Amino acid sequence: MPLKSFREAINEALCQEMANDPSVILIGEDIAGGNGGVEGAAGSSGGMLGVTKGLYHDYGPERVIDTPISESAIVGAAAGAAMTGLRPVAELMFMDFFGVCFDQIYNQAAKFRYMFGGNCTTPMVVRGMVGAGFGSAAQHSQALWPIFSHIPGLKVVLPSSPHDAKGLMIQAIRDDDPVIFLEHKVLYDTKGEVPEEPYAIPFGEANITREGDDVTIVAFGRMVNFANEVADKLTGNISVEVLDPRTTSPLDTEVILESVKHTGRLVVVDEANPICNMASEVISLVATEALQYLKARPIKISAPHTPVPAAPNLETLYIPSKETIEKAVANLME
Amino acid sequence: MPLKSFREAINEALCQEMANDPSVILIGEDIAGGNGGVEGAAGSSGGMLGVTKGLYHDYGPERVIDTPISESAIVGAAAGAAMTGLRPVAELMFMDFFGVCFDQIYNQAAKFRYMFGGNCTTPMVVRGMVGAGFGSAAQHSQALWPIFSHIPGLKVVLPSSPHDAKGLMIQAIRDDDPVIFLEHKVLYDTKGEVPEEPYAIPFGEANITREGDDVTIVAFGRMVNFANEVADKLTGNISVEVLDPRTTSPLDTEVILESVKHTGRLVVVDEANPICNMASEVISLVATEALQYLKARPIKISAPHTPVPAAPNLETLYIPSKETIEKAVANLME
Amino acid sequence: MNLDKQQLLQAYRIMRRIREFETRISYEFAAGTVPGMTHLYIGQEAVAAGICLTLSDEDYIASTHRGHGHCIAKGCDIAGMALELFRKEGGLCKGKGGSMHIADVSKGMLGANAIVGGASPLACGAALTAKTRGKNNVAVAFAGDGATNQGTTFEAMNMAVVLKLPVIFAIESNGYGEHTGSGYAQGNDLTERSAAFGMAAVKVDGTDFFAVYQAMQEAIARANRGEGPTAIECVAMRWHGHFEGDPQHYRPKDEVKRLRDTADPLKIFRDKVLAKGDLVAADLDQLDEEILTEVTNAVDAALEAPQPAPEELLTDVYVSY
Amino acid sequence: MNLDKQQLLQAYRIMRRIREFETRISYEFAAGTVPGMTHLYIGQEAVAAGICLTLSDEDYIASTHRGHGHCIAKGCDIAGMALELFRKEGGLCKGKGGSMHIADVSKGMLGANAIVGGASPLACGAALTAKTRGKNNVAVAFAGDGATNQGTTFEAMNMAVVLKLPVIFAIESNGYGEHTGSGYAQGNDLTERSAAFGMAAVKVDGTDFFAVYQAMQEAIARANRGEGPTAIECVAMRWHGHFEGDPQHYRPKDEVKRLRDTADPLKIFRDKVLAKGDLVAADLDQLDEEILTEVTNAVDAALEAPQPAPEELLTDVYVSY
Ligand SMILES: Cc1ncc(C[n+]2csc(CCOP(=O)(O)OP(=O)(O)O)c2C)c(N)n1
Ligand SMILES: Cc1ncc(C[n+]2csc(CCOP(=O)(O)OP(=O)(O)O)c2C)c(N)n1
Ligand SMILES: [Mg+2]
Ligand SMILES: [Mg+2]
Repeated sequence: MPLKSFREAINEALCQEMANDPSVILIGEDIAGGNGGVEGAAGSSGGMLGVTKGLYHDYGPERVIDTPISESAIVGAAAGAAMTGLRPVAELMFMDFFGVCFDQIYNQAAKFRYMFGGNCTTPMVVRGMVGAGFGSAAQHSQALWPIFSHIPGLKVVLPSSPHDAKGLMIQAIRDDDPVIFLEHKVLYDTKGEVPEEPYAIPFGEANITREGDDVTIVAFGRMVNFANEVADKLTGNISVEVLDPRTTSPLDTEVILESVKHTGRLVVVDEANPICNMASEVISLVATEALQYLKARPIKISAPHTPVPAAPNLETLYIPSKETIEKAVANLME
Repeated sequence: MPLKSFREAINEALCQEMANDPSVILIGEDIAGGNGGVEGAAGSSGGMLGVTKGLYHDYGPERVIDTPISESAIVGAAAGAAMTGLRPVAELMFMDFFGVCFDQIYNQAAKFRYMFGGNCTTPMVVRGMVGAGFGSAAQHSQALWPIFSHIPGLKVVLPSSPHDAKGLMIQAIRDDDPVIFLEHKVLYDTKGEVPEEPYAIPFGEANITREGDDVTIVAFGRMVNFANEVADKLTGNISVEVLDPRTTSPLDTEVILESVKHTGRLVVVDEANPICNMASEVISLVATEALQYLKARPIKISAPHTPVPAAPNLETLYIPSKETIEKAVANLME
Repeated sequence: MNLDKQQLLQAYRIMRRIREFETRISYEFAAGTVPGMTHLYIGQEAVAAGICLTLSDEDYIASTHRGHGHCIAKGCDIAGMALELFRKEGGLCKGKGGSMHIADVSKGMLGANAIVGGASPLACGAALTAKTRGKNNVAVAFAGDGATNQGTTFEAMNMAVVLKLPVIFAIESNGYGEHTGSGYAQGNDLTERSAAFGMAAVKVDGTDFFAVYQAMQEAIARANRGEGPTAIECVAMRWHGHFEGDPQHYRPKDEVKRLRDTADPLKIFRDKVLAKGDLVAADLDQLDEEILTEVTNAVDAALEAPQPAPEELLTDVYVSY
Repeated sequence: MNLDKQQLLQAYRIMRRIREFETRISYEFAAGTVPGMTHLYIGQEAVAAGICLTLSDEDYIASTHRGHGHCIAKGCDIAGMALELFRKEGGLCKGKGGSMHIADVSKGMLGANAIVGGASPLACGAALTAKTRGKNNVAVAFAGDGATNQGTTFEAMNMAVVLKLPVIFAIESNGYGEHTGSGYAQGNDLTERSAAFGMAAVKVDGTDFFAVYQAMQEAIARANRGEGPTAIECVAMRWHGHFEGDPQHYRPKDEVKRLRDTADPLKIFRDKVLAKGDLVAADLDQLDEEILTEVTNAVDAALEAPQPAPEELLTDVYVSY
């Protein structure tokens, strides 16, 4: 199977779904790029990080739509288009920009179906970068999935591998509900096997990336890779099961509960800030549903309750580390 | 002591702090009201729900500033004024409107201190209504405190009584950090004893509204009153301790842990939507820090993962009920 | 203007329906039977009628918190509307939306909106659908004068110009935003401000159906020629308070009386068509009667209708779970 | 214009500092020593200098992602800036902000801002402080041409007019927003669009220090008279890419060469003052040399400086915990 980067995998998903369904359009800033520049430049950018590269040339200005720097208008236009028959994929570039347009996401797109008693669908995707690790500092490095996951009506996707990124993006586009699709910027250049043909990965189905008997690690996004490395390193010593929920909403509570019932020990790793995050959610789930199976206190590993610092050494300390995960697993076995 | 309504208590806090400190100003839509209307009408509204009533007459247009319907400009202006020496109290009317201005709250006001390495303070308050129960439907009834509590740099206040509303508002205004002050609309007309003189209630100190030995209920905002009623009703049968954290950020983890260590049983009641909410946070806290003290599975009581429905009968079902709380407490004792 | 008799009757029907429906709702509100908040449209009927009269179900409107008039003008069922306002089973939104979220997407009515300025970006999206599909449809963004100060409205105006979207911004200058006079909250004339985005913009008398209608015809023609958006500022004061129950201290004492006497859109319409001889009084009187019956039946039935089933709390959050 | 020799030297000092500082940063970026993203200001020096020259520490500016020039012009310490860009201990923000969040509130520099359009509401707030205290100070909101399409900018403009705030909107029309030509993204001329909010608005040559300075003097006078905000659109193209490393496919091949030849703000300034005899070449040459040393020392020291202490991760989130 061909090796592709996370970035290429998303690009391929977008490209295949656009080929497959003429109602799929892309809208955002510089997703074509070069509009209004020198002749022939239109399409030369393909997104600030190249995720939409080439799509303008394949599908033209009617379907790859560059906009002014107006996120409320971008997301609102996507929502309005989705209500009326298109399947827009709106790009926010850095998800951190959701603060200027959250109303259109959370009060509008997410609520139409319920407020209108089911008389419309809003099949749209809002995609953008998340995560620390690139030195992008406080306003360009946030995790934010806890906020999106809190909102009823939104589905929230957080892929950890190129393979999942493609399959989840295809599902996101085909899904009839509004989907928040979060791309960890540090993963863009990671490579993995990605089948050529289109495939959809259903939402709400966790991936068991490592099977094990002693400790369950539930990890999100980039942290799945850290957890896998720890599991591999400990092989022979401690048998670690790693779960990648892939979507934080809906969350695969069944697989999580089953795993914890089997291992009796739980570590949850969430790069997000710690208060009301997915780690809290998973631990609360296990405590309320499977308390008696727990052989030890569950351990929560998250970023601290601070913004993301600019200094590289501080940023490294900010992000949950493999060492911390390993230590937590070891502690649970004492 | 005089009986005052929740609404009057907040008004009094605003009024006393404005008298006390000329750098306190109010800014928002219709907080004076009547500007641009018939002569002499300015100040006639005092906020959509009358919370700022009279303040325009006492402090004039320079300190009670009506604005266009432009929440980003309102909150941003408050943040900019706070950085430069004022202590603004911005009103968002319904907190549900935070979606059009969240960037100015979460990327700007909340982060300045950290991003700028401590070289500024941002002493401002953003206040507004929260909560269901008034038939205001999906876009005017949300809880939202989990989202604000997730953000490092924000302090989040959720008073449950007139007494606390006054003391917490005074603290909010005097506090040097940005504070989100959430007023439950259903509480506005509740009355309670409120001392005449100004007093500040420190943040992060839970109020033990009922002492007990069998079950701990941690409840937020309006739910504190429900929990108190349940505790009173069960007196003699089951001894219930009720904790009102008063601020969701900072959260008084100490008192919560102590109480659970004493009772061994926990119910958390949060009117917010269930995913990544404060109930999850408290249960996760207890599971990670005091697992061995738990005699039974903790119970989480929240609104369902849906928007707030308009129909009164559905809205009543949406809001956690006293019956559900009572049943949970009873179940824990079985 | 080339309106035939049927169209004139339809224009009047819309306006009378709005007036009758809301008059009854106002009465019911005072009686305590309407849950939640309600913002009435009375006084602005000619705007909804003039904007919506020639739109088809494939044309879209995105509305405001003051949305009943837009609903009626866009052809939403009165009985379904009444059920929705009382939040009953069978309402347009199954009783889950209420006055501020009433919608019928099948009729091209994309919803009232409790967020001021929320509608304009949505209208851009509906227009984008028409444009992407190569259809000659338009989308109307209704916005109060107050709403034009919201960032979303500005962004939508600029984006509509940039992408040449077939959007019509119907600005309803009704003199107030809540309890604040519009003059206080806007730094300049709204028609000028809209024009500065680079689109055609006109100010019309919003109590005159014909003025609104004509501006709308021109806007549609412009959109169909691929020239993008138009702003139509319609000046027509509201007669009721911001919401029902508003004591309206900010208002000149005699303002509403003056409006009723001199700025009644229905009366203005009636006088014009009768004077020109396009309709006779009997036509209109008959409609008045029909509509009174229609509204009475709709509201009476809604009052008696059952509440939504409890299971409805948990449905319609997602299409698939 | 009544600029004395000291002021002229100071104007040139600011511009030369920006040029020298950023030229070195560009070099360092290419060498891989600058963490994160960096957006350079070169080509726009006369804007920062013209806007900030006569501001005091009690006047405020709120800046953008392209903020180094504004910092320098507002009097921020170059050594502290260099430390901050390399994210080192002792940086203006202790290394926790970096290029896009550099700030020195004590100097009235309220921060670069990584959110496009984020600055304008903040400037309104700083102006509100001045107004509330009855002081004759102003606040400048810097905004790129692209940023003027953000709802926050529009809202701030309208609010500044309504509240008559002493805000100056310094719009930097540098031809692009990221990889998109500004002509694509704005439906109309920005000066006209700003004026339509009801404020004075002028367009000036942003490569000409004197043009910017004069417009600013008039804006300040207007603000001091209580007449509220002014928009100054300063036209000056950027010479570098959107960020360092940008391949700039969207740009005409010879554009930058043309700009260097014909639109160099420093050269334009030098030619003017020499021609008028206000300064002699030796004055400027000496400054050039001084500044080269100053910048070299600052950057060299910053490269060698230690990273922030690990404990810094957890400080400065709140004033009190
Ligand atoms: C974003 C937002 N801000 C504030 C409000 C509160 N609000 C409801 S209606 C209204 C006034 C709207 O004025 P205008 O747009 O002129 O419409 P009108 O009520 O006059 O029809 C306000 C401020 C809101 N619903 N949404
Ligand atoms: C709200 C928001 N949207 C998008 C971006 C990404 N972004 C960073 S700079 C930029 C272009 C800004 O253009 P302009 O305002 O003209 O400033 P210039 O870079 O030309 O100085 C964009 C879109 C952002 N940082 N914030
Ligand atoms: Mg109005
Ligand atoms: Mg630019």
